[in-house]
Amino acid sequence: MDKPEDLLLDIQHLHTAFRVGDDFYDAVDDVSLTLKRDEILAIVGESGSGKSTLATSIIGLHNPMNTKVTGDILYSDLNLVGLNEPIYNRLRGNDIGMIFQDPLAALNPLMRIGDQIAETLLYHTKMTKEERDKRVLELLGQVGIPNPERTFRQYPHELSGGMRQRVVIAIAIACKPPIIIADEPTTALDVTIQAQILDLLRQIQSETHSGIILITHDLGVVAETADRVAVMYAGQIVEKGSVKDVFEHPTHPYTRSLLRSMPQADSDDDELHVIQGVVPSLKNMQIEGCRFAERIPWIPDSAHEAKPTMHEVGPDHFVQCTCYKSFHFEDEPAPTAEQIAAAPDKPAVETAVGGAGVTDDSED
Amino acid sequence: MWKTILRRVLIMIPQLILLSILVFILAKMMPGDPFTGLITPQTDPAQIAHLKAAAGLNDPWWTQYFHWVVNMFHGDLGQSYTYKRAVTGLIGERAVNTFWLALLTVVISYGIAIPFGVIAGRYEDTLRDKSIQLYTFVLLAMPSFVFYLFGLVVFGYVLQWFPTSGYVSLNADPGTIGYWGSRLYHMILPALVGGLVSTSGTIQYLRAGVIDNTNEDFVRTARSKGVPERVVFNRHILRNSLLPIAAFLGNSITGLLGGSIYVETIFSYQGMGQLFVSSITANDYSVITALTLLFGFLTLLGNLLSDIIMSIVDPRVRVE
Amino acid sequence: MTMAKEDTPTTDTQVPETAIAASPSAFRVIVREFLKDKGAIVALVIAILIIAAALIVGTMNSGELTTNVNVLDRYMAPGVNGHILGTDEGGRDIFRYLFVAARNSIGIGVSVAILIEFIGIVLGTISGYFGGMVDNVIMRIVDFWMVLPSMLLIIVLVTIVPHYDGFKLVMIMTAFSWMTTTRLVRSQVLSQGRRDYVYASKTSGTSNFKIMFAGVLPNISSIIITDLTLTIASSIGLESGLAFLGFGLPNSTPSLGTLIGYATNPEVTIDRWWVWLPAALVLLGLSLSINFVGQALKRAADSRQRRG
Amino acid sequence: MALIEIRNLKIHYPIRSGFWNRVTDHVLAVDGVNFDIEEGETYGLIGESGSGKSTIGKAIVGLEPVTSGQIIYKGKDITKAKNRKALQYNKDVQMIFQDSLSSLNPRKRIEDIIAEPIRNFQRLSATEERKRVQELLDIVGMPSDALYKYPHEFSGGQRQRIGVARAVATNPKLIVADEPVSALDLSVQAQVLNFMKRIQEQYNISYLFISHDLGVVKHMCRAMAIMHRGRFVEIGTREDIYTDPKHIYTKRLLAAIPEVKPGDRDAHVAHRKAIEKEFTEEENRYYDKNGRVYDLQRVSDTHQAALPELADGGEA
Amino acid sequence: GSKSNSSSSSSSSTKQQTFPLATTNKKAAVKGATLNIAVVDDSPFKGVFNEELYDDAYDADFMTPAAESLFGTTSGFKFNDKGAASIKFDNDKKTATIEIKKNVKWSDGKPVTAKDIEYAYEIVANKDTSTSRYTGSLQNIEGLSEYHDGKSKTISGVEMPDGADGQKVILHFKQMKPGFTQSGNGYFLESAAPYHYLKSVPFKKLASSDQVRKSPLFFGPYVMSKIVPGQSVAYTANKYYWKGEPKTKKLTASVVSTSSIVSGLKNKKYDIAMEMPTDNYSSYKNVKGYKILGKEDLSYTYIGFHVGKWDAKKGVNVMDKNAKMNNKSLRQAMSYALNLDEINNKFYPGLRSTGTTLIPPVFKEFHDSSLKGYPLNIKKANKLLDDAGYKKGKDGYRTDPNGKKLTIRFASMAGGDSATAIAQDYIQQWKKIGLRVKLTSGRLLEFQNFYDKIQNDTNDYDVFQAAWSLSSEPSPADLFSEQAPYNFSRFVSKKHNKLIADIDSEASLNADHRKKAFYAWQKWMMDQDYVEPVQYRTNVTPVSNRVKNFTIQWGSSPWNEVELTAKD
Ligand SMILES: Nc1ncnc2c1ncn2[C@@H]1O[C@H](COP(=O)(O)OP(=O)(O)OP(=O)(O)O)[C@@H](O)[C@H]1O
Ligand SMILES: Nc1ncnc2c1ncn2[C@@H]1O[C@H](COP(=O)(O)OP(=O)(O)OP(=O)(O)O)[C@@H](O)[C@H]1O
Ligand SMILES: [Mg+2]
Ligand SMILES: [Mg+2]
Repeated sequence: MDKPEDLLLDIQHLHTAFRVGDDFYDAVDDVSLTLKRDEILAIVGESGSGKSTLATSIIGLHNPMNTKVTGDILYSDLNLVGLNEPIYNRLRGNDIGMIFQDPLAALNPLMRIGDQIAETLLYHTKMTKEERDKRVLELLGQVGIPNPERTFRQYPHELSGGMRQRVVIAIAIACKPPIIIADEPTTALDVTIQAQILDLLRQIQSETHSGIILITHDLGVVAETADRVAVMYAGQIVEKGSVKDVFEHPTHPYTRSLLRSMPQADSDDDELHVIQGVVPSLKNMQIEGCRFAERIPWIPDSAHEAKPTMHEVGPDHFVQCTCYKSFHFEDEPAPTAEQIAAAPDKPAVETAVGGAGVTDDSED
Repeated sequence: MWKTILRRVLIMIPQLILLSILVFILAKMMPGDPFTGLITPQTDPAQIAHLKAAAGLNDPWWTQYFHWVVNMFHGDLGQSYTYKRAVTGLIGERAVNTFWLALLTVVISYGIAIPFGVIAGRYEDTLRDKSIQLYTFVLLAMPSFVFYLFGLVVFGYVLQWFPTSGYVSLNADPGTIGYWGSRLYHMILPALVGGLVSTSGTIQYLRAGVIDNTNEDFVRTARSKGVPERVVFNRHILRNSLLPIAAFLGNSITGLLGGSIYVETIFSYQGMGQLFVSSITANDYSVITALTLLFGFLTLLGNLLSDIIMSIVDPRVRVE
Repeated sequence: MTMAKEDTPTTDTQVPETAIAASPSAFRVIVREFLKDKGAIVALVIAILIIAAALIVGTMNSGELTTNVNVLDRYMAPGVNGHILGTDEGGRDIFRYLFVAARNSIGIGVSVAILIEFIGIVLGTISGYFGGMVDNVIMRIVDFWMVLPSMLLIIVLVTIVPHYDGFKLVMIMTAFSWMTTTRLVRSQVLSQGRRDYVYASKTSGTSNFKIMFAGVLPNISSIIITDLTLTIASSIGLESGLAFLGFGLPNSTPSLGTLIGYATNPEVTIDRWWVWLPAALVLLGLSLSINFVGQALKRAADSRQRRG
Repeated sequence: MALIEIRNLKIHYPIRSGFWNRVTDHVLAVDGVNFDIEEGETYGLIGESGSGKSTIGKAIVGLEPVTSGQIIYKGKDITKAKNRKALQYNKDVQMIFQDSLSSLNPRKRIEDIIAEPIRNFQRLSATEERKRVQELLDIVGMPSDALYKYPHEFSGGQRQRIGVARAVATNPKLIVADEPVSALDLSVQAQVLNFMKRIQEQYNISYLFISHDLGVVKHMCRAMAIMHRGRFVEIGTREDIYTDPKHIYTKRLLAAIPEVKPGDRDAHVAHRKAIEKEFTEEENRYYDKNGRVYDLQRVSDTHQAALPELADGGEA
Repeated sequence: GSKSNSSSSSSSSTKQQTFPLATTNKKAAVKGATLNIAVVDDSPFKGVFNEELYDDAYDADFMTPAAESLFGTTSGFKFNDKGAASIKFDNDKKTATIEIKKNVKWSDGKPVTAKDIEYAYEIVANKDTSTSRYTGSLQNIEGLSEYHDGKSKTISGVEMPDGADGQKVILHFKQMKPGFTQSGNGYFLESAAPYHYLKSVPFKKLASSDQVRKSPLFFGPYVMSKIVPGQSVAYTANKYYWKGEPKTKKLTASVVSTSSIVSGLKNKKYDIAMEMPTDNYSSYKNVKGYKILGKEDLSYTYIGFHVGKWDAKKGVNVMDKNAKMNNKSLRQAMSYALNLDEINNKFYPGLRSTGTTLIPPVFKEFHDSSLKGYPLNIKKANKLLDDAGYKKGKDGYRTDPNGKKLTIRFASMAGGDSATAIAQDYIQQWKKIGLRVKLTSGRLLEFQNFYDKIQNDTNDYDVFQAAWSLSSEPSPADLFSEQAPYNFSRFVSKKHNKLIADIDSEASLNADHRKKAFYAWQKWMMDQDYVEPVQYRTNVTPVSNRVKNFTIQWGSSPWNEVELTAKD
């Protein structure tokens, strides 16, 4: 059983809406998620599914003029939604660290690397200049930069992509925050460097015992790195559970389709699986009912829920909408009624607050 | 960096040579010569012809050019025919006046433009921003001389707050505070108008810079570090937005020199711009050529300065 | 296998904003931008009104009737003797003179701007597209030309040329103002020219000439239009400035600057304001509206585009 | 017989520096590369960023001037512009680009974009041309009303298919596909890859398929080359490379690919760590003093690797 | 008819207003006030404060309070004995004897000596100073050109009978001239140079030396005590002044631009405004607190008809018989066509009158007021042209007598807004009589450009308008004789040669003869109309009401008398 103090973040019914023209549209639509200490939670989904929006909502960096965030993001006894700026600022960097996708753009071109890392320490610790510098060197070493003293004095453009990403990581972990959010930290990098960075993230996690939210669209990365995974589609989480469960027993039609369209499947000369249609845009997203339904038109409407909810299909393994029960690929036979009826489904009680109903998933 | 600067300086040499030839030929193409006007019934044409010959004005242009260049290397830009004195001294005197005026203008210009640009960018699309934008549009729309004229008439003639000509009052003794006060007093009106007129570019650049940088990833990074908003603005947004402005500083010399023709003519301020216009009407070649060359040289210097400033403030430009 | 039917256009969010601006509907984008921006519409209307009035009334009055002096009517106040805006030094009717002056100023401004754009487009495109040696040579020439003290040289040239007239003024002004546009076009073409669609055209066997002018150029047209409007305004300003300094066109070709130039005489400035003030206001209205239109175009062209 | 033969291809870019801004050095973007592409085959090119993949691709379609070496097509060296012209080379050799948006002129209608190579290489009447374009759109599965639309009105996957349509418009023999799916989401990537395969089967096209995604290359290509620092470190069939990598760099690359099997995760990570360790230890042995990759040595009929022992004349 | 000497100064309908020549302030003077002079000019002064070297009239203005002419003159420019030195001519010996008064001292207290007078000649004649003042007229002094050419170390014609420190100088001339008694004749200098002060400066460096530019030395009433280059000069009273220390102790003079002078006057910033522009006369004619002094100027504006060219080798004008303008009827018609009265009245009310002869009325003695010039008469003009065979074509323009298209090119100098309007007006007037006139170069010509054409007889003008400012000796020989390069019309006539020679002949040493000669010449010139006088000018000087004892009368030097009757 998780101890309640292991729970870092408890996101409940989060909505994040952007202003487009005069209206607000939900880019994140009723998302509930938890993040625990010592785990890497991956969020996967195709482009535009709302992954970054979710992450930015947690750290509270949306422009309040164009964005509306509702719901709850509970961090210890604070609700981050609507938190006042000075307090939030004390959390940013100190309690929540963030790693961005494009390491060049994420660094101020006019500041030395050392100063950029030290800046985090400046606002969250009472260290002297010397102490800060020492800590920065230590951090640079920790993220695997071969010559910290030299790098300390360099500017971002003088470093390679991999090195820059390490610097960005060093910034994020400078204050040993319990929560680290990494938004596609490796998409801009080569596979070999990606592997190094992922190893580094894991290593840091085991050293700091923090909870990491890893956002990616690469299923391989998830499988290699994460403990738990949430699959996002059109602003909603359609499936979540332990990596093992989700990859070995993918349940939601979207998850299954995605895995099937990966070329890595050893079936070499075969055609790859194609998901019909496209991810809806923000404006077209606001559909009642199952948002994936239009991309699996051969599944009868009756299979979908009118108001999709989460269903527990295994221990701590949740799926949205009932369509998973009757889903089959077009080239497969449809499941029989018995099969559908036998499909696992427990009323979802996934609220982690107070620890009720959360089952053990300490497999890995 | 020194190497880069040195290289830039070396590149300037052929540019200067070309410029000097061009300038020299143009000046020679001007109708008449400095002695053309020296006619009263008393003057003797023979003497004038003689003076012309003595000044080498009858030689082919390349000979004259050669002499001119050789002399230039000896710090001798020739004699002003109308002022009857060495051009170097004459221009030197005027350059000092132009320099102080330009300096004050730059200070005023940036003193106004930077806060305005920052406000406009930071509070994009608010009433403040729109008012500032309108202000820059009006400035851009009218040729600068109209503003100078307006300033002169209103504050010089009608309100009489400032002197309308000259660069120092007669009763101020050089070296005293009063002397510098008097010079400042003579410069304030032209510099103020000139400063205001030249703010528009800076304001627009800065505004755009602030708006763009606000959306940069590194600003988001800074926010994610928990850096207070004020610091985010000053250290991350503003500093990066000031880059192009800083780089433009050197080039703004060029603009000021061009503008000095108007300012100095309108305010009867004895600087290089006014000297140029009066030398044109008097066909004082040696002054015209020297001034044009000097302006060209200063423009080059301005570019160089911009590059140097850029390489100081922007680590990405620092090469080698 | 399943053949996806994808006739629904994708998410507009996936398309970067620049792409929209550079896309063929740019014209519509511009129209939309204008419709949203009331200031720009007003500016456009004013600009068109001034230009149309100047062209029509100015051309009707361009004859001797307007430029002839009438010594007896010298410096009449507005309203006197049927002179709506009074008369000037030579007893010319300011009201009529103003239209002709505006027409000439606009004519000169527009001609200079068009020439500048033409030179800028040709040189800039060639330079940016081919790069290498060609670019090097052209850019060195531009560099050299940029450091010339243009104001001074323009004045020198103006005093040198025999039979100084509008055409020559246009040539001289153009000669010292084409560089920035060339640079702008070059930088745009440089960034466009490295895009894959240029490579695609090359592999499709399209000639360089066609790629440059039929392929790349339309993609920077909005920037060129913007630059054109701003150049018109600045050229009109430069012409007025020259006229003001006394290096303007002869009186048979009056310009707004000629009229404003009267204001150097403080007596005229204050007591005979009608000589120069209307011209100054027309100039203000004209440049301001052209600039406004230009800025709106610029915003439409690319929200992130900056000068320099 | 090979469709196209690349012989000792070198492409160097000058580096200017120093006081006089003179050429002081060269980027050896491609430094001595040999390979053949067979008719109807897909040849994969894999390597890390900056290893010179795109440069080779561009050189083959004639977009990049070649420093030395030959590209022989129909017995002629097409590195010379004259030969390309004489052969109407680009009618037979086309390219698909990585960034679908930037590869389509935003100011042109789809019709004009697809028709561009047709107009240049085949003289067709207006109606014939229209018919041909329609046909091409059909081939890539696009509705016919797409003709009059502009690129930004399509999704990434659709645009990439338009790029494919343009590339196949003149019935080419070879298409260089430079990371055609790297920018696409998984589901869209699948579509495009399927199309490419289908078209290849129908028209017997050869591909030079450039990618850094080993999964995709494995799916698409039977023969492939691994590039590093402008040179090939290993070439061979899919089986040669994936099951029997010889060069340390190939091994490292393969080990870095994340596996979608969470169950094998620990083993995989351990394997990668081991390879990484081997790479740091052995790196010097696999590259010469200047960090240059050795010449390729024959390992088997289909398999060659840049192995040091053989280069030294020693034993394998 | 040259007999009448009627008092009606001019026949034309333009009247030059008569201005007072002196202040009439009778109030008691105050002590310690500073008198401020404005010199109206749009560019900074050049600052060559040396009477032998300056070229610029504005420099002269700044020198006036400090530099006094050597000789006194009457208001009719005749030398008298009231100056610092006297001059006596001896026609037989061909000499002039100059004698300096005893107490004449430089402002540093050193006496003015014969050497100082002699040194002025050295400065002018020395090659190294390159001054334009070294003229043909001066070379009438014995030995001057030898000195100039370096053939002699001294000027033999400048004799110092009492030695260098004496007070007497005798000038030896090659030839005596009728103009000698008239100041400004150019045959000898009317200044002295402080030898003791300047001797250390090489001639070549003189013009740029501090002795000339920063602290020049004169023997006039004031000392230039401080000079702000190009802008202003402060003066203090010269305590060594030979007529006694001036009453006002401090003076300043500043360059004031044409655009600010009027507002400066309105604000009473200046007591005396020199070189006042006349185009905007109406804006200051009633300015409060000032009296406007005025006098006729030594100048006139004329229209020249170009009929030949200057042969530099022979040094003579050569008339071209076939020149377009070589037709008297055409010239007269063009003159009759001009509405000069209208222009002068409208543009310069009261300050300009239409010219009638080439000797302006300021030379009362020589000006023939019976001549009426060419008053506006379009009918007569048309008739003249009709009679001379200039036929009107369908387009309203006349052809030349040979039936060829006639286009007359008019070169006119730029100079403010009025110049443009006036040139335009002329062209319109000429159009009225069917003449097609175009501006040379299509615009008004800048000063340099204009004279470049006129002096070099470029073939692109037929008519030009120019002006002469005259010296106080009105002999027309320098301007119109066959040998005069300044005869820009390039007309030559035997009759004229005779007439002009008579003016400067020995016979004319008799004043009456000379006057007749002047009258005859004026009449002939008017009739031939190669040169048409267009206007005479009046110069005005606003003087503030607190100034006392100031006058602008020719020949008077008021500076030591000037006083102020109110504090600043
Ligand atoms: N500031 C914003 N204003 C309006 N819409 C936005 C904004 N930011 C994101 N969106 C829209 O919200 C949706 C979710 O975007 P988000 O960036 O969260 O997706 P993502 O999953 O991170 O995609 P990617 O993999 O491309 O990064 C998209 O449709 C996007 O266009
Ligand atoms: N025009 C050029 N001038 C100078 N160097 C160049 C040029 N083009 C490419 N290079 C260099 O040549 C090398 C190879 O580039 P290339 O684009 O072929 O790599 P790539 O393997 O395609 O990389 P990526 O996976 O990032 O596309 C790189 O180091 C690159 O910096
Ligand atoms: Mg994202
Ligand atoms: Mg590439």
